[in-house]
Amino acid sequence: MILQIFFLIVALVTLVSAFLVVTARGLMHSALWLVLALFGVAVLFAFLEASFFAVVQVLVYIGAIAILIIFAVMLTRRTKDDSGARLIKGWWVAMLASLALFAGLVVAMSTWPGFQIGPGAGPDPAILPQFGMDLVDPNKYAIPFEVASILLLAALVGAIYIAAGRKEGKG
Amino acid sequence: MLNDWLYIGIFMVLSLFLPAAALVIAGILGPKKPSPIKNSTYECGIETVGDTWVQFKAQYYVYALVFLIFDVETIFLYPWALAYNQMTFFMIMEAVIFILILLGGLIYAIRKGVLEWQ
Amino acid sequence: MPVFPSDPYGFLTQWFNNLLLHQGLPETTVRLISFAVGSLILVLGSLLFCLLLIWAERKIGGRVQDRLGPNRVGPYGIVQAVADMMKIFTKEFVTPAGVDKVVYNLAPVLSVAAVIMIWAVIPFTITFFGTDLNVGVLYIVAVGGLAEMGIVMAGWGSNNKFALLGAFRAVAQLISYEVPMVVALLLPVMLSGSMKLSEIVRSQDVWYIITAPVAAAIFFITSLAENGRAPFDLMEAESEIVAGFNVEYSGLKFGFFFVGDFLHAFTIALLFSVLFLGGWRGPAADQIPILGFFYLGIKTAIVYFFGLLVRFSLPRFRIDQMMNLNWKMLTPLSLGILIATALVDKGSANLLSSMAPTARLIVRSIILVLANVLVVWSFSDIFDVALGKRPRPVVALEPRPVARPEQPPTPTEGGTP
Amino acid sequence: MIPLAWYLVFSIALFCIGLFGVLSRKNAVVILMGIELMLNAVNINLIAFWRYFFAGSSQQEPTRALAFVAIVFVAAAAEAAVGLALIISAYRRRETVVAEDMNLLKG
Repeated sequence: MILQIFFLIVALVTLVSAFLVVTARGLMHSALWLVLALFGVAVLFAFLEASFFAVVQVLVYIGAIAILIIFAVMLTRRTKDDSGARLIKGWWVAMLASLALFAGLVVAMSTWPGFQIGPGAGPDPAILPQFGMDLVDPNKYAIPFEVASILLLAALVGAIYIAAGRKEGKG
Repeated sequence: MLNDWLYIGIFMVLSLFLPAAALVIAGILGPKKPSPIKNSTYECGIETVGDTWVQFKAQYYVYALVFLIFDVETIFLYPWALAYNQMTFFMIMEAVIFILILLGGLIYAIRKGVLEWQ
Repeated sequence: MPVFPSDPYGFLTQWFNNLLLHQGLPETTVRLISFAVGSLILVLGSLLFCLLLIWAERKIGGRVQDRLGPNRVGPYGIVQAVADMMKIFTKEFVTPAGVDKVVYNLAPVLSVAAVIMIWAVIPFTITFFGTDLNVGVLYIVAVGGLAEMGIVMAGWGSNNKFALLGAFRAVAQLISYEVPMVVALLLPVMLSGSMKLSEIVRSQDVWYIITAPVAAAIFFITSLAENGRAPFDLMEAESEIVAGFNVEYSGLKFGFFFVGDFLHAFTIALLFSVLFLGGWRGPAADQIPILGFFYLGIKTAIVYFFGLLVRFSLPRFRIDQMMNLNWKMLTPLSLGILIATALVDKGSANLLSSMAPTARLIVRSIILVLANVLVVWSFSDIFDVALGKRPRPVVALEPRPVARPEQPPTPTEGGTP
Repeated sequence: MIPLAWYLVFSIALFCIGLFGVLSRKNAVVILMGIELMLNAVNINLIAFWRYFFAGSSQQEPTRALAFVAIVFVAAAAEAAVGLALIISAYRRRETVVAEDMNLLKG
């Protein structure tokens, strides 16, 4: 019961701040609302007893991605206020499409028998070491593990090349 | 596990609430005599010219970028470190390769000179 | 059943819980109340403890710099911090025009809260801890990320160019130093096989400062940098930028950044003792938990004092030196030490498995220390090769009199004096 | 006791808000923020299914969902890094972050 109330509060705060992310006037406000929304998602991970991903969410999303976005906001703005329209002309089409998708998905999901199911048994406390073992187990996720590092390397090299590639020129 | 997080949640709320309450009390106790000069932005006594938004160097972005990549790396390395004691040598080698690939990225960034402060 | 003199905290919690349960309250409510009371004690305790820290730091700083430090209010000036607190509580808040009200006011609160929240997972004794989170180590790092948010919000919310510039410099410093810190923290996790801080303490039959000295050093240096004080006080370099991200703050709001700062300095020492110096471990600390509190206190005080010595005796780095130290030295070194420790420890596991437990412990420690020494010793050469640098030739200079130049200075061409 | 439905509806709502941002905003940085929201919705979904069906059972590989989530984190990080770098680079050359104006390839 208490859990349900907590959940509703957190979910509401998260959704409202997510909505403000996409509608706020100032870019920096968008970024700060994004931080709140990401934090709400981290709290929901904690609700789902995925402690590891709750802290990783804070560490990676708030600590790194949000900071990266804020730096990018700073690097690409001259004036504080967004002059001109924030939304494209046909924004109501986008609104309708999103609402339709929402309605469609909820209806489709609600016909599924597992929709109202309660939680199963909680995770084993040893799930994280197990996850670590599976990550390097050649029969399980060793390939995704190595591919992830390649992907990260590619992102690092590519982004550095794009962002700081040219020595001369503006900036 | 949910209990731990409940504790953390209460702790977080309290550690935000108590300083905030202290600020409110201090706001009540302190004098309030605002004036336009006092409330102007402090920039070495010179009147503020233009907007607060100044252009930043792409430098900052590169630091944040390298930090992000290494931070994501920890998602994989922490579970691996937890299971370290039960692992075979081969499994350790896989993680070493993982780290070496990322170390390659770091060396690229250094050789490219983007991590130098200019 | 905990007994009072040896384990006051455990005794009190049990007494309190039983008291509430006998009132007929349901168990969840009791748990909620005891959590709230426990965390209230920790939060208030850490905030009030800060008063003592401020006094201690000023006093030690004074003695290091051959001054007296605070000495007027109370014996040894010990009440000085209280007097300062009363003064700062009654100061006026000057809120500059054009600030973003919510963001501006939230920033100092966040930067204090981010430090206090670390205290929730620290095991003070075997029974006295807030909570024993199973991802404690990562939690500590993640909470540090919230402090960065606080700085960004302070800088941006102030509506001031210099505050913004200062904030971004500060954040660039903080995030840079987080990289080697996260990697160095992997070593205690790897050696103990757990992210619980209590598990890490319990597994330190040999302190990790012995089996992972390089990681300990990296953790200490990066923590100092995260704290942002001398010699890493680039974020507050008043000779280069106005005063950092907090120029526009006044009164207690300004004070809170420093409360966070002082508390962080102590928290670093606490974390270092827990992670690398065996925490509450010491003779008979298992049986008598209160002893563990004193052991931890002594270890923390030593580390804290050492941190203060560093702060008060070293000059400030230049920002390029600081970034080079991080990216070209600490980060590769931390990754290198991680690889070396993982390989050496696993490689020697077969050799060690036939030994007696005590002998195994000793031999393993020696092997790990040797691996650390080897990595540090060969590090600069390997890395220079990787970077395509030639090793710097050793140039022996002829000794010559210092004060007198050998030849008269040639006149400069531009005519500048 | 929270039914699975709540998490699913929440994640669908978050996804749709993100989608609305991506479709309707002009600023490329906000579009990226919308994508991050959508990825977060996916992660909530994955973790919710993991918790409700797979976490406690030993025969169904409880770690598979975790591997998925970790890869989503990697993808999100790579996307943010490269995407923002592209935006910064485009801004330097063309002085704009409006996605509509980045139409150099338009015939």
